[in-house]
Amino acid sequence: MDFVVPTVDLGSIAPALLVLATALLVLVGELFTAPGRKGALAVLALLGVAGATAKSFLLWGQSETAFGGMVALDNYGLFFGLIFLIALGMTVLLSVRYLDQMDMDHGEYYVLLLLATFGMMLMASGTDLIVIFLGLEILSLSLYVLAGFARTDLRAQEAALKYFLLGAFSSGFLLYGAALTYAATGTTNLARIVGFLAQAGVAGNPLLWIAVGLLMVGFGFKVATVPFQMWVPDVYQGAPTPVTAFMSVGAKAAGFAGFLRVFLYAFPALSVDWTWLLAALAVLTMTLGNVVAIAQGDIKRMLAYSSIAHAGYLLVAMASNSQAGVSAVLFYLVAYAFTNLGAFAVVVYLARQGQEALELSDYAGLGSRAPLVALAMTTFMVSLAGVPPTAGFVAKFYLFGAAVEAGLVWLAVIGVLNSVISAYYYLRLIVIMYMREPSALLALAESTVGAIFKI
Amino acid sequence: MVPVSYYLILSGILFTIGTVGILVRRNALVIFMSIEVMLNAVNLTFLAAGRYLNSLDGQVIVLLVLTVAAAEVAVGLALIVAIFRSRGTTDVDEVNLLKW
Amino acid sequence: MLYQAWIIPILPLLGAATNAFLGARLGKRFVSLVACGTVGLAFWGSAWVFADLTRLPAGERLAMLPMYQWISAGDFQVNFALQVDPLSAVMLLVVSGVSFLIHVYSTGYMAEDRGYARYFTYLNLFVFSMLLLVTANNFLVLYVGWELVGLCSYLLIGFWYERKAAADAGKKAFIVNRVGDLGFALGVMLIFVTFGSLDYQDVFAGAPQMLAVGSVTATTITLLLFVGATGKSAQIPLYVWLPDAMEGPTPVSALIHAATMVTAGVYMVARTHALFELAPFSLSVVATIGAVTAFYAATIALVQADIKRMLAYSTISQLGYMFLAVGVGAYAAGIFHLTTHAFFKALLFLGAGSVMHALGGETNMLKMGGLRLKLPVTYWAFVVGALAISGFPGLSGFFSKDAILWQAFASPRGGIALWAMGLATGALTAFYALRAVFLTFHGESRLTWEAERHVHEPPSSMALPLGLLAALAALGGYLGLPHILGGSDALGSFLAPVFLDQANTALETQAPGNELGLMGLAVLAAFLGMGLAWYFYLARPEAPGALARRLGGLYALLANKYYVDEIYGGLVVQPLVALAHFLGEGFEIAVIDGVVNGVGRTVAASGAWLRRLQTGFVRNYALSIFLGAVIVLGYFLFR
Amino acid sequence: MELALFLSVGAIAILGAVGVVTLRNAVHSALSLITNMVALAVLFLMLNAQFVAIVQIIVYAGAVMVLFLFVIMLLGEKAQESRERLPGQRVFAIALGALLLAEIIYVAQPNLLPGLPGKATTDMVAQGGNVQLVGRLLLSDYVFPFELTSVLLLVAIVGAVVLAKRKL
Amino acid sequence: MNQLGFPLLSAIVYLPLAGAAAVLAVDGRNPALVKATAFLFSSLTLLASLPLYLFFQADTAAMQFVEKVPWVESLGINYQMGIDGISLWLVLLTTFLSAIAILSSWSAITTRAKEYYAVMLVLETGMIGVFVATDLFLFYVFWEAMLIPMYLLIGIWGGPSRIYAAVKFFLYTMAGGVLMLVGILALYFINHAVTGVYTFDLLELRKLNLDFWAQLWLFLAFSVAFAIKVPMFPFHTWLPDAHVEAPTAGSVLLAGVLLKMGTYGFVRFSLPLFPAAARELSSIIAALAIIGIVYGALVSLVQEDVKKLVAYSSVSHLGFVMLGLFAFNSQGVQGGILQMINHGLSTGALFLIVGMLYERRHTRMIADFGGLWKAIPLFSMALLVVSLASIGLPGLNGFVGEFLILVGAFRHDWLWAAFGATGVILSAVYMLWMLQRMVFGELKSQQNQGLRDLSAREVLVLAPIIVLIFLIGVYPWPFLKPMEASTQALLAEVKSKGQVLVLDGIQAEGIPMARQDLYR
Repeated sequence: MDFVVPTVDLGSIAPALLVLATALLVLVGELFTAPGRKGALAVLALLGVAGATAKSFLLWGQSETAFGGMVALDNYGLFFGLIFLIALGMTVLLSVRYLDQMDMDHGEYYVLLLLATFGMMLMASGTDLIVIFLGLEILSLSLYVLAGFARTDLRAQEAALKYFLLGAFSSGFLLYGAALTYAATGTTNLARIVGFLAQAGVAGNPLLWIAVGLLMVGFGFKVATVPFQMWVPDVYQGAPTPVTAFMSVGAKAAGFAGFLRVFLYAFPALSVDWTWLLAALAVLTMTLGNVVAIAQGDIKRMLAYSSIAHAGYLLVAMASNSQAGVSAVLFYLVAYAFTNLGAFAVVVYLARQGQEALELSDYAGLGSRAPLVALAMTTFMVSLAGVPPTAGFVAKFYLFGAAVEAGLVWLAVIGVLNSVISAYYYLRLIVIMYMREPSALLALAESTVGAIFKI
Repeated sequence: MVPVSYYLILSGILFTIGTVGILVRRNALVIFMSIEVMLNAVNLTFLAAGRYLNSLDGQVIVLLVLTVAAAEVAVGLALIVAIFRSRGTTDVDEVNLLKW
Repeated sequence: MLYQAWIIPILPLLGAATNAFLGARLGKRFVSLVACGTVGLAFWGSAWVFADLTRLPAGERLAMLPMYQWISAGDFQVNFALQVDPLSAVMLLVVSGVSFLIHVYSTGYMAEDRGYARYFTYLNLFVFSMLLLVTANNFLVLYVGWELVGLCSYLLIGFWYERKAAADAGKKAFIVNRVGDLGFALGVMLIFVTFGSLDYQDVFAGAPQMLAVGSVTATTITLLLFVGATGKSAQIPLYVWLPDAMEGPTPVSALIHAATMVTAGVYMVARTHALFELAPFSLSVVATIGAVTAFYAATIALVQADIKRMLAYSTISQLGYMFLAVGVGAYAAGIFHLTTHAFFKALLFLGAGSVMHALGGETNMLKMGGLRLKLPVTYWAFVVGALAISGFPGLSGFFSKDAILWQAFASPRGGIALWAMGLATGALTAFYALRAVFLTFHGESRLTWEAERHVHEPPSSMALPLGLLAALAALGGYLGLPHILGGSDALGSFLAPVFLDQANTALETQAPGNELGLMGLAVLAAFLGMGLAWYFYLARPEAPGALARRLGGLYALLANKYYVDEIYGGLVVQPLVALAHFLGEGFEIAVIDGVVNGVGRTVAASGAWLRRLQTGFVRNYALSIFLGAVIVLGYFLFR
Repeated sequence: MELALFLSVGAIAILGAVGVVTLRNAVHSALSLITNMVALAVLFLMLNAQFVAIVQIIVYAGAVMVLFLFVIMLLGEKAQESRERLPGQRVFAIALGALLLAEIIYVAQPNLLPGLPGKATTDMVAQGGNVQLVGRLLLSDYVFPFELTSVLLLVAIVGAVVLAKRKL
Repeated sequence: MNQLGFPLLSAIVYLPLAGAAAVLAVDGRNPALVKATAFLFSSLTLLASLPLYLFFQADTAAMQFVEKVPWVESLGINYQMGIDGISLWLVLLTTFLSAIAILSSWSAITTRAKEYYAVMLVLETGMIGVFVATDLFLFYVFWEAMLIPMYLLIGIWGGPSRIYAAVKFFLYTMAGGVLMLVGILALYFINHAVTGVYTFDLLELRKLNLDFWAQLWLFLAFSVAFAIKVPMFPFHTWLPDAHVEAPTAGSVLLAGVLLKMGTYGFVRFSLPLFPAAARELSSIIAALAIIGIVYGALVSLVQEDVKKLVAYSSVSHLGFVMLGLFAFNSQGVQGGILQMINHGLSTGALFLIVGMLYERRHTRMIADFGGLWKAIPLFSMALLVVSLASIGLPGLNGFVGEFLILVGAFRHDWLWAAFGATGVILSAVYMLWMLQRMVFGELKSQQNQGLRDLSAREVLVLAPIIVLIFLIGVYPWPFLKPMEASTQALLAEVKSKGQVLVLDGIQAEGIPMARQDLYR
């Protein structure tokens, strides 16, 4: 038996390594910065983001695999990497003031953000189930901790615990899926799985079906599809707001990165079956996310349900199982990243010393108190609702276009109708910002309920 | 040689017991142990498959999984300790502020 | 002037515009000058046109006045175009002439009214519309005039808008007219669809080639047109608005609801006779409706206490005569009666107006009496009118009515039944006309002391038109003096080119003796009516009451106008309103809105319910994941 | 013989697992887990995974479980769990567990594993030595994931510190 | 074809947007300046739109003033604008009514005036954009984008239950819109499957001959959006709420312009793209239109709020338009288009008048009025004229449109005209009854006696509309002429294409799709 030590091609994962290196630098730098001066670490982190971004652009267009097929350098991975870096960069920006106000200004925060991003990038560029799993674990462990970063906050602790327990539970499923894949195909490498399936076919290999199902559960948890979405509202609500922003964009994108890579690349042979399942999940996810979001009074929780709904839309594109679908997912994620981060940025912006504006009623009269912020929030809401001329519209356009092209017209119809439902609660925030007076808080609460039942 | 399906069934049984444990126990630590049972079951699958496919990859992967489990334990136990400090309980049903 | 005839309708329009914009500022003298002046000029122009026309050979008496391209959509090309021919010319003269007199009368009658300028604006606008109607060269322009006169009628009936009854009456008139107009409009559309044109000459020239006699299309077209006519000319079943229209100022009643507008239907049937000739069934419908209406309205008129309402029913009845005429193909006779009726009915109304003027607005004849001494001018004018309408030999009504009765009897389209109805109506007419005279001007005065003191003769601006109209009512009949009495039927022969001698040659074959004999019967009937009126209201004033008691049911039936308003209310209006209430307050909210809001409510309620699934217990969440996993695996295994 | 060994050890493993789930006292659960792990280690040996078996005993059953016990002791919680507040949870869990098991057993047919066969036949492993071969594989084909685990451990350390330290 | 060699349409579309920016830029503490700026820009837009008529070539059905610039080339999206005889008047109507609406808001809007005028101007951009876009993507963008300013307009400056109305309006119309989006996408991919070209160009897509079932489904997808916007019975329930709650100018634009987008959509998209389906479904649509005519009129009859009455009357009037469009002959279609203009003018004016009254009396309940003629004759006269226009009195604009529609309907099926024409009667019933209760009768209420008559500005607002009402009524030819060629071409297209069924097997579903490598 001969062993070939693979070429250690660090260049191919250079952006991720840059992020990792930054994390280590920040960890070391933490020792040398006095409390209250941790902003410098944020600057350091941003420099790392900038470096990684630049490197990603330099690598754009290259296509190779490295480490014996464990990771790939391709535009797909780089593009997702850029989404993660956007999320990271904006989260860091959001965090500086927030951490200060919430009295949790510690350098480890940035370290964990950077490490989480590293994990995400591995999920996007890994081409082996084990690498993807490890990336997911790096990401998840970082996020468990970040969710509970406000250590004295009971809600944050609860969020962390729930996230942790459920995350570990579901990664058990994912791992079991990987194990059964290994059992069924003899490998965990995606390329070799493709090769094996192309050669041996899928018939008469029932293990494979169980394996695919379990993988779907694992990824489904990460991207929060029904019925694996239950953690999302609680965790989003309990976690520090910038972390929520980061999770809602970065972690979701990372989940989709792995999901798409595994399913569209490794298991197209089974696509006839999993597309239907994904379509069904998409319907459930969109509908549940949107319908329940209507009933929420906490903005973070509302955005959490909204992010569930958006996962549903993304599943629509995924179910179309095509190049167009992948492009749609990518574009959608970019648009979603900007708008969702923007929305959370407004929430963060409105936070005051030790206290956050989380009730929808806190936003009453914002239109006259802070017109520009309100305008920004309006834009984000409109974009999330997918109304032209916003990016959110173009994204939905691509997405449902992909579905229609794949012949899933019914799915697209359900999707667009869902976006109408979603418009209701996005608009409600606009209503509250512009059309309610801040003084009458009690009246507001009642009339909001009234309006809900009226519509 | 014991048929591989026996091993797979055994690991399935263990995995199932682990999942059921997570669902029925309230003590966070025990839930945690149930997760370990699940991971162990997965490891058994990897090893059995590797053995019958004449592949050593399974063994290597199991080593990696062990590391992951260890890391999870570290974070998880720290989390449980922190929660116990502020709430004085490890009962997950008591951790129920966030809902609806 | 013939080819400048478009000026004639424009003049009153200018007058209306001037008064509308400047009237309020420039005072009543200016307003009356403009209003009467423009109409006077229009009359003068009409006379000129008439004169020009008579100078042409009989076959060439037609002038087309295209004005501009109006509506064009595909092959639907309609010009705004007018025409003058003998029929139009007669109508022009009648309309502008009577209008002028009534304008003059109004300057006196309305002198004290706040809305003086507005009144004359409307009145001028009406004259414009009516002139447009009679000079139209195609069906669409006719329709425009048709609807515009309806509008003016609406505005003028509701002129005293502060009185609810007036506003109600205006609305009723407009809406009932619209019902008729619906038929008219559909008729016009069918004409377009059939002939591809709406121009008179295209349609009338094409009709005999394109439509067989008695064809369904011809019958449908003519019946639809006649529906319009029943609306505008207050025939059964759409006459109900006319009595209510008496809420308007009396000169308006005289002009619009007696002399001119209501005759538009007659004019229209005469105008479109080329189509009606192709639809014998329609013609018999016209004749029957006309005869029945004539009789029916006359019976109601018998018992009316309100002088204007009595006159209104009388108008309906007389219009019935005209339809009887055109229905039996006696178009010229119809127009003849139209003309004489314009004179004597306007006279009667103006007389009534003069009485009201004197009594401060009183219209109830039972509260009058003995006025002949106090209002001699009015009295004599009214008497002339009443005798004319009664068919007193030698007066205008006698000739025109006789022409109709004769043709109703002799025409192949007529018959004994139609003639008998006409004859009976004549007797009734004489009765109620004289009844009005006796109640109002004879016998004991039943005025209050207050009113008594107030009584005065009208100013000259009112008296003059009364006199002129009385003269016309008396002598107008000689326009159409029948051949049998040595006349030349000037009107008939003037109109003859229009009607292409459709008025049957069959008449010529009748023995002259018949015509004379029938004439005698008609005179007898008239005198019978008059005599009865004398008996009941002068000789035995207590007799009407006794008779009414004896015939209680019949009397109540007549006094309540056969309960037609109530029947319409119950059959049409109330169900419609109930339906509207049901739709607007029930269906709309419960179903249309309810479904939409229900969807929204369902979504929101599901949201409120589904959020409960999020129990906050992490083990529940794990259960959900587990459940999902089992289902997903199950799907893949048993797909 | 081998089958009997498998069955008996397997039964112990199952019993251990059941113990983890059912025993009221957390300490007892932990001890059951150790039993389960040791039993598995034996099975690992039967599967020719000597190195993994050793690691299982030393790292897992040893170090990790000690950490568990240590924390249990540290928290010193009452052994009894509170009243079950989620009616039906247990029934659902067991029913779903049965279904999952049924699904797994349904696919675990004897003639399985038509996957890509590897080159590590028993003979070859015996020749090269299990530990050596695994070690070389770890540092050649799996060098990248191997390095990733170091990052993972770094995350774990930082995370544990952040969460558990009383004052940062 | 662009006879000017200058992107005039873009200028008209974006001038109001620039105006919105300018309004936001000026000092908000000086309300006069804000108003003046807004009015300046809307009048400039109106002026800029006049050359569209002056240079319009009535003898061609081709798109004019065309601008076409590739936008997203990979997807075949063009920035493509143009107008023909069908859209010409709608563009002019929009610029005209927008200027009027802004002028009418002078005294009605006191809070957040700056934002108000900015939103109005943004709305104008959206509305014009809808009428000039000839690329389906661009069209859809304008179509939906316009919802937001309207939503804000109702929601911020509206009446007591404005939020309910605004949300209902938004969601309902959006629900239709998104279905159209799916339809557009399906059409786009079908076109690609047939021709191999990706394009959203309306003119290209019109060349497509679809099989019947594809047409049917796509027609339904498009038409739901349009039917809601029109609104056709039974999709009209958003309309009374939105109309009643919106501020006056909002109602004017809603009724005057927004509703026309629905009918315009039918003419511009549903008919030429899916002629066979349109013909097949024409009886159903006509039936709905007739129900709408009668239903809207009957419901108007029992309304106690005059604004609501006008709102329901719109349902009735738009039913006429639909009836005309689906008669498939030039009378019907031209009448329908003309009636869109007419309804915009007369209903817009009605809302303006009601708004003026509301400003004075702060009530819109019919029962609160009576005998207004005595107190405010000028106002009452304006109301009378506009009401008469609305009930289609000859000599005023409504008559020409209605009559043409009915002629067209009659030609198609005389029953359509017979039933439709009952609406003419009913409209007289509810309008005259409203007039009677408000304008006529005794002037009882103390509060009504002291009302002030129309101010000079208000006369200025109403006068142009009334002039147009008369002009169209008396001399409609210049208005009908430009739409003639386009209408003929449209009808020819509908007729010729409607009967050919080709390309069996190409349906909205199941387009073959080549799998491509995801990673290059």
